Amino acid sequence: MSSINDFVVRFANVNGTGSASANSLFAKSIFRMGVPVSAKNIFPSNIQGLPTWYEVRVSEKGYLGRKAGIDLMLSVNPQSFKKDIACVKPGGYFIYDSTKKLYDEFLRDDINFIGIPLMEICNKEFADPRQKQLFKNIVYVGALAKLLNISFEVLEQLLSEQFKGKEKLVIPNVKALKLGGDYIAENFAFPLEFKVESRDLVKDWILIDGNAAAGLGAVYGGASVVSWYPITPSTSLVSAFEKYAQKLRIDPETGKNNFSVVQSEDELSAIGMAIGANWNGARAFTATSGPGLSLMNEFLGLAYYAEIPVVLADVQRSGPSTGMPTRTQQSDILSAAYASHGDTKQVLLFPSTPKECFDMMAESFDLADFLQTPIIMLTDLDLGMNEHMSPPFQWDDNRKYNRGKVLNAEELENAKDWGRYKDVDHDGVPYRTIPGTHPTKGSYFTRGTSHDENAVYSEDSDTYVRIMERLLKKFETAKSRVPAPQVYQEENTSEIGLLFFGTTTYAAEEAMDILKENGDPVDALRIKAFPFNQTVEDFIENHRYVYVIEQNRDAQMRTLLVNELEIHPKKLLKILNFDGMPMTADMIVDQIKIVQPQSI
Amino acid sequence: MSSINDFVVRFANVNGTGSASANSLFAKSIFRMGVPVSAKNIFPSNIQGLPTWYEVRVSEKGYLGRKAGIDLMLSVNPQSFKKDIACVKPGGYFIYDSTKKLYDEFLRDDINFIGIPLMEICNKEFADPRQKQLFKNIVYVGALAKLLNISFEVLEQLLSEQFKGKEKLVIPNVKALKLGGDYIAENFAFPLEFKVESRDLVKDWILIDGNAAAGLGAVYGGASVVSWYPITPSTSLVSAFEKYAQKLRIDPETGKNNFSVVQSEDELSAIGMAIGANWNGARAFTATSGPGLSLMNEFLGLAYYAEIPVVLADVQRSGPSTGMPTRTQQSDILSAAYASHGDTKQVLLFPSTPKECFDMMAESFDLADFLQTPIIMLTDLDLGMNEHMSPPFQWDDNRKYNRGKVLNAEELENAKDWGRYKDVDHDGVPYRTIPGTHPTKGSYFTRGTSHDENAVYSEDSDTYVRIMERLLKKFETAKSRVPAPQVYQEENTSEIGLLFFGTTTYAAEEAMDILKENGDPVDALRIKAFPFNQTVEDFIENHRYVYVIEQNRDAQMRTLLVNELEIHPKKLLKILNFDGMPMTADMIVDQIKIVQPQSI
Amino acid sequence: MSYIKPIFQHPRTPINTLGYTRKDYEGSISTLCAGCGHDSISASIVDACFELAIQPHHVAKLSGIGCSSKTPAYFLNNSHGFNSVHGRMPSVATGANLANRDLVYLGVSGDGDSASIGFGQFAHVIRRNLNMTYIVMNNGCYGLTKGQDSATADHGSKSKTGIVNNFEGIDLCAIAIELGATYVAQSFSGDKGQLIPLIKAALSHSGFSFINVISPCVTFNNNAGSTKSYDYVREHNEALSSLDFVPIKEEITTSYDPEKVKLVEMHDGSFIKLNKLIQGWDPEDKISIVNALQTAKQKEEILTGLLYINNNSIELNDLLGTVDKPLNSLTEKELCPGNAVLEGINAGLR
Amino acid sequence: MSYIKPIFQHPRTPINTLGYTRKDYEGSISTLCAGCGHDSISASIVDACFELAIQPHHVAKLSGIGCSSKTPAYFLNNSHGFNSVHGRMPSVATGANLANRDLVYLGVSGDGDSASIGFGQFAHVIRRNLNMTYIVMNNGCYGLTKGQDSATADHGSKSKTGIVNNFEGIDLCAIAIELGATYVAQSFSGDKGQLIPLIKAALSHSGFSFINVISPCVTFNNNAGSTKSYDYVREHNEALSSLDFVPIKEEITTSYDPEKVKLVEMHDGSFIKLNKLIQGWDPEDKISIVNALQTAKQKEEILTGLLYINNNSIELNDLLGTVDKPLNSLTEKELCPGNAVLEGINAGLR
Ligand SMILES: Cc1ncc(C[n+]2csc(CCOP(=O)(O)OP(=O)(O)O)c2C)c(N)n1
Ligand SMILES: Cc1ncc(C[n+]2csc(CCOP(=O)(O)OP(=O)(O)O)c2C)c(N)n1
Ligand code: SF4
Ligand code: SF4
Ligand SMILES: [Mg+2]
Ligand SMILES: [Mg+2]
Repeated sequence: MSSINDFVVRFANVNGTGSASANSLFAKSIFRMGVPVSAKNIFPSNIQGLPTWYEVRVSEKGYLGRKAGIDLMLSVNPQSFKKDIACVKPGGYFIYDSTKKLYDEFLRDDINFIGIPLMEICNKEFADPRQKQLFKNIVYVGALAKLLNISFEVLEQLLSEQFKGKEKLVIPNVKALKLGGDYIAENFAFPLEFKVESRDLVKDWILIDGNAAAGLGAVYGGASVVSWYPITPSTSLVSAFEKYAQKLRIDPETGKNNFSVVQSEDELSAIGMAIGANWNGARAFTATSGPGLSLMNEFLGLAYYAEIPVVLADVQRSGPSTGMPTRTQQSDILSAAYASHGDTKQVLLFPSTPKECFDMMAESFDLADFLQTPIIMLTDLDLGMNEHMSPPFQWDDNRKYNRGKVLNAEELENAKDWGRYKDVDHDGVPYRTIPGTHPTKGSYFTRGTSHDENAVYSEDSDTYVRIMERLLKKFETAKSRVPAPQVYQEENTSEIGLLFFGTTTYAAEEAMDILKENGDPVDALRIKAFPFNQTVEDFIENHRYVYVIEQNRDAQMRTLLVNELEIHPKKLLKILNFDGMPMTADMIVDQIKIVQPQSI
Repeated sequence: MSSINDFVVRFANVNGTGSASANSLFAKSIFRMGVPVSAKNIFPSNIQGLPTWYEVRVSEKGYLGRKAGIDLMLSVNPQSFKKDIACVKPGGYFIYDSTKKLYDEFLRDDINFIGIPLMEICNKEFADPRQKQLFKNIVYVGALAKLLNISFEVLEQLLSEQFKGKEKLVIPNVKALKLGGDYIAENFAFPLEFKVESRDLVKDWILIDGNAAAGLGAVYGGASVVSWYPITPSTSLVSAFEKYAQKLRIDPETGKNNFSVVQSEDELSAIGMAIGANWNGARAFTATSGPGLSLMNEFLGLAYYAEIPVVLADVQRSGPSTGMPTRTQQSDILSAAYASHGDTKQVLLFPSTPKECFDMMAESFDLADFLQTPIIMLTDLDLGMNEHMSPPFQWDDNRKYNRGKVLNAEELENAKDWGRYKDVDHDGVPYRTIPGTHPTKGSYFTRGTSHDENAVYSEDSDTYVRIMERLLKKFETAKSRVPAPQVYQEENTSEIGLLFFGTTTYAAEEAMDILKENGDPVDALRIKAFPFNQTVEDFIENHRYVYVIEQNRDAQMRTLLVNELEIHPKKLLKILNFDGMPMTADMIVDQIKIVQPQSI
Repeated sequence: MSYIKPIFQHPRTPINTLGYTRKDYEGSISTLCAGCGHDSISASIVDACFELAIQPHHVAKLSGIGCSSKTPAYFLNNSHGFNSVHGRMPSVATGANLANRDLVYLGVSGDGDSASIGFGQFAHVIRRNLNMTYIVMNNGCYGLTKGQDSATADHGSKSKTGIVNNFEGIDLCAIAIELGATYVAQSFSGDKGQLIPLIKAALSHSGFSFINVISPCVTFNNNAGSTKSYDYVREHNEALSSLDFVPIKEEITTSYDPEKVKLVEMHDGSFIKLNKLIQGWDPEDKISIVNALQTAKQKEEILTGLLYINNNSIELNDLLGTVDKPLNSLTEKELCPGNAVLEGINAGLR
Repeated sequence: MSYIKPIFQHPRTPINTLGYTRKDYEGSISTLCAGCGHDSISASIVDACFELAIQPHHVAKLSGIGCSSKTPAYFLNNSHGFNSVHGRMPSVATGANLANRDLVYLGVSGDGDSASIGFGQFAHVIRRNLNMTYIVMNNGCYGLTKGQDSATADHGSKSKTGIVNNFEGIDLCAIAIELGATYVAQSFSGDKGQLIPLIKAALSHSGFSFINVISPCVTFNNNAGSTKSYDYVREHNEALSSLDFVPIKEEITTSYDPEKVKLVEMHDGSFIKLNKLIQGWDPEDKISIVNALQTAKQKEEILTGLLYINNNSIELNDLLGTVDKPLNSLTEKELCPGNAVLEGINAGLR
């Protein structure tokens, strides 16, 4: 059986050996050939010397989720040979550095072995040890390209783009590519039955990771103050903001920064700075992951109750505690939704693609300013740190930032009995003022203690209740402000619906096709935000059973749905994967078979 | 109408003027006369100079919850005269310091005014200014005693007990009492129609606040390390532990402490120390309130995942954020149950009486040691800081602490392939070892990172899932270990059930009687712990509708019930009060009228 | 309950160069205990701002949690205030300052707020040389939670209940100096003559200004044996120098004997005039003050006055290379690169 | 991946006074980068414990989060370890110590772990004089999160990407001394000859022992221009003195010239023998070391060796008046007052 544009390649490397760029060169080349591709970096929580994998799925049909089963394994890491060989599908290929001979006990007769003396080749062709190391990676890309019929022009083009400015690096790289290709040409039949053929399937899409997209979105959204504390997998989000800002936010006259980024001493400080900056009228955000979210708990309660805008990007990883820092999960949902002690409800966003990371990150500042409350964007390691194919970014140049209900000097001058926490418009959203606006009007005392409509401290029961109930009204208002869900076919062709969000989307969309092919199509809806709006409620209302697909142990999104929409839990069936690896379509299809509705 | 042993007295004072002891002397005297009494301190978040109230309910029927409507108001605080007079029930009494004349506009003709020149009397009788101040409070107690027919012998007895050792203080106090009594005798008709008659209704019960009871419970439960950071209303819990330990935990030979209490630099440190001590085989706890709970979030996740016993008492106050630090609430339930990022479930206890504070606090150490996980006891300001009538404390001298599955040196010597996280007994609870136990066996590396059964770091998906699922099994085991709920009549005489916990119990029990009198009795169940055991599930199963009574805005206990027991939310009706004041029976009865079941 | 009163009343209420009266710098009625040192400090802040003629609404006042942290409600009613969470004022102040570098940032905290739960943030706001004035109202205890010892309680100090503190007290000034604070002063709530000029100079300093003000808690820590009581501080107070603050406008005419008098020129052209009392100490020489503090500690003296100043420091916004214009005043024009740029970025990602 | 190797191999593996070989003190294979300074420190810890002949299972090793905090897995396999959360090791160590004062507590941390997120806990564990040895593996960066500057990165130090650090670095030793640490040393991962005796002395000290070990991050912070690189530290390393640790058992026979040699007797009877090199410095004189550090800072020197020691300090359990017996060994008998007492308490509440 031959398989064109439909297979999975996994690279097995040692981390800290510069394999990453070679591997993404490989993925990018397929993308350039117009063939849909998705790549997952499966790396250890360690800097150097441990096994790391890079998994590339090529899919003519455009499925970008993970797929179990390896068709081709390229391994240059003897540490993991045994495990690597074991996970190749029967009929698949194991391609390895044959400089050292493979132990016989590793051999399998149901798969094909292709040995390439990578080290030997590099030792022969390159002088300095660092080069030998680095180019080994390029050599195997060349070999693989030859085997899979990937265009060398494309590869060379990519290299010349990559080393724009350092042209002299291009030559040895191209040489390394050729070395790999030639070795295959001389010693093996090629291409294999697994191969890549050019297509025009990726259109104007782009290839980027969600963190870079979100960082860029923050630049476009007008963020000018960023405070953060390093933590995987959110670090690259802030780095991306800084990188783009350095390019796009420099004051032409002075060359100074129209932004500032501060690495804080911890996450409590990071969120505190972001809150202080937003309080003072700048757009500010911070980014973190699980442990940081836990540490931000107290401050999130303050921002909720004192009604201070702030944006937080939580790039989720596997918890609890330090957990698996380099594995993905969607398990901070409850902690985020009800962050902090006392009665609180936080606004959450759930992007699924880099474009949504960009759009929602930009949008989050308008939401925060309008709603005067924290906006928590929940992405995850898979979306944040892996490159995904995505529709291109767009910006409407006529778009104005919505700074929300902020009174300027004249407005204050004319305002009668303004009060910081008065519900003037009956939408639960009060009017705020920025320090320094007016000499005698509009000053008030922001506090996390109980306060009346004029921000004055009060222990009066009725006052307290009034403010707390207005906050609920504001949360109602949020429903119509947050991004609406995406409705897939909604023909009620079936009594069953799928509900998903974030990165489960990739697997879920593929699963929908499989189910359709199997003759039982399902309706589906993708949640983009919390609080849930009417559409979500209706969708569940209109189906007898709804499968909620998520990547955590305790079905946290389902809890939110049940709790906030007053739905019978038995109506919402759990489909879960929480092993730290991105979910696959097969997992969903299989679990739908198993998890059968009980009568309510 | 005369009202014997059934009325509400409120004292209006200025805080920091030493009125507290005089007021509780008053309450205690009624208790001594064998009449059920409950007292609520309604104080500001401030040290000196602001209005503070003390509300005493006398109830022949033994209702200990709050009751709206003041029969007698005793006010010595001109700041609050207006407000105080306004809240007296028609026909009630306003008793005040008439040294200064009352503004006419304050007068009401539907209530009675009794003016006593307290300051004048004290100025005449006492020399030093501090004494004038302090004895003024005793004078009004004497006056009130006369008016309400409270026994002066009892009062004098209480004074002599209070000043045991400082006898010379007794004389002036008794004198002050008499001054008040005599002034009434000479100027007013007494007793009033509101009066106290001796009874034998309090049996062997005691009068104590929940924090003191919990502190004592920790002494009996074997806590030897206490780390804490001051915060109202939990501070007095630790002070009580220290006070009792200073008496009961001194090593006879050396005079040194068989305990240690450390005031930490913050709550993160407090819980960290408690975790370190428990890890090392001592019984340790910390106490805090909402803001501290938020700060302990990350560490609670560590203890959950690394399976370290630790006890935390959260004396809840009104949130969110700093909120109303001196008002009560039950609003940390969700934050505690799912504390920390990632998938976590924490064990919670809900005491209702001082005796239960004592029992559950002691019990919590056995639970923590057996389950190897945090045990969070949720009380509140009302229970913790107000004196409550309670059944007396008891201890079975044959009782042994259950230290759980801890291996000693011999056991380790004989253990084959022991592994820290192996589920040997299939109850999800593994065997632990304490540092220093055995020279070569039993050492392991405790970590918040993902680990296998031998506590070795692992990023393997299956291993991670195995451990996370065992933690769920352990949580199942917890159901049978935590205190069972209290079932009130369960005759299905009605299709409606009441569900409550903690301090809502007082109001709920009274409400049950009222409903019965009104001819529609209800079944009821009191929750004592989370996870909920079968009895709770059955109770809800056996009733068409269940009212869940709680003191928070978002019906947090109801959320837990729906989420953990898979119950249709519409079946659980909300009865909420979250204004910071303890709930009353009338609130419940009224809301039951309003909150009518919708068809499911 | 006590009121913040001006120290003395003129027949005609005086007006500052901006035309404001002292009243315009006052706050709400204090709810602190009568006699609380914190109220005197609030009064000094009012005086300093009035005399310096700062635009009240150009001040942002921030605090943590505690009796001390309540005080921003008791001064500068026309300034925005932010009573944040316990120990975290420095981070909020940092964010606020980054958002608008043009305002004057006045942070008020307590010893519990800054030396216990907030010690980390205290250290790091110093490291960043944030342009703000940071006042700790230091009473050696947790007033609002009823008087427990704080981390600045001195070793051997006796509490109201007679218990002696066994732990070393943290010397916030020494720590601030070690961490690179560029203006460090110590004073006493009871000594307005010294405190007011110190606050004025702090507000005029560019960079992080720290003033540790010993402020007795009359309710819980003013007993005999307490090293933070009025009596003890009066006895052990050792002024490094007497000082005046000389505003920009006033010319320094007469010449002084440099042996006795030192003039420190501030970043904004104003001066601190120090009548030096202590030998071998120079406020611009770090080693000299580090020594003075070590020696004073051994002699159980409390050094007060300006301890250390460095006028050549670079404050955070400049360290970061931020534009001079307040970031909160930037508009779409400066903030949003627009769609054309985005097209280019897309192109680079294909 | 690198292995911790003994510095030299005897033909016959040596055995210590307890009969243990060095192997009995080793840990699992390190997963740190080849050449990471932290691995050398782990090796020195192994050597120190082996030579001191500590019962391996009487040591509790604790850490926070970071490459440095991973190292407890790479030494003392027979000791219980606790890899806690980021920056919070001190509190966990404090609780552990209170539970059992008889074990040896060895805390390992990083500069990010201790000087940034953990600075508050670092300060307060010192204040409490917890009886433990606290080693910071200081590489001036966040290794595990890929090399961002930490709070100990020196002003002017250049990162791998060529960016210069504008912030003042925190001098953990100076801070520790100011906060009252009773044993403070500084060393270099590359100098085992100095580091091993320093660790031995620290483990023998009663009270808080702090060792700041500069430990280059070969992957992210070993570039030219970095003040935490191997080359820079070798050049700027200024040893206060050369020293040996003399165990209890060995008699001090020969007499030394007090001008050149200083003997410091430890709490347990062992000695530190210092061949003094630097003038005007005495490890028992706080002011002398505070000065030495200030001067060294100005000369851009890194002072190494034993900086300060105070052998008359009282450790936490004694400050609290805790019984000598480990609290975790108390039974119902000592812990539970029993029902009779409870009856009495009830009576008092009626
Ligand atoms: C997170 C948190 N922990 C504890 C508290 C309780 N609390 C309020 S004020 C305070 C200490 C205040 O001491 P200090 O800062 O010295 O102020 P002072 O009252 O002495 O002026 C504490 C512990 C709190 N509000 N928040
Ligand atoms: C609460 C929290 N925030 C952030 C992180 C991410 N993190 C892991 S290690 C580390 C810094 C480690 O630096 P350092 O302590 O100097 O150790 P090194 O790796 O340099 O040895 C950070 C920020 C975390 N694990 N937990
Ligand atoms: S308690 Fe102390 S600090 Fe607080 S207001 Fe009263 S005197 Fe001031
Ligand atoms: S990253 Fe740096 S600190 Fe971490 S292991 Fe590698 S060299 Fe050591
Ligand atoms: Mg204080
Ligand atoms: Mg480091």
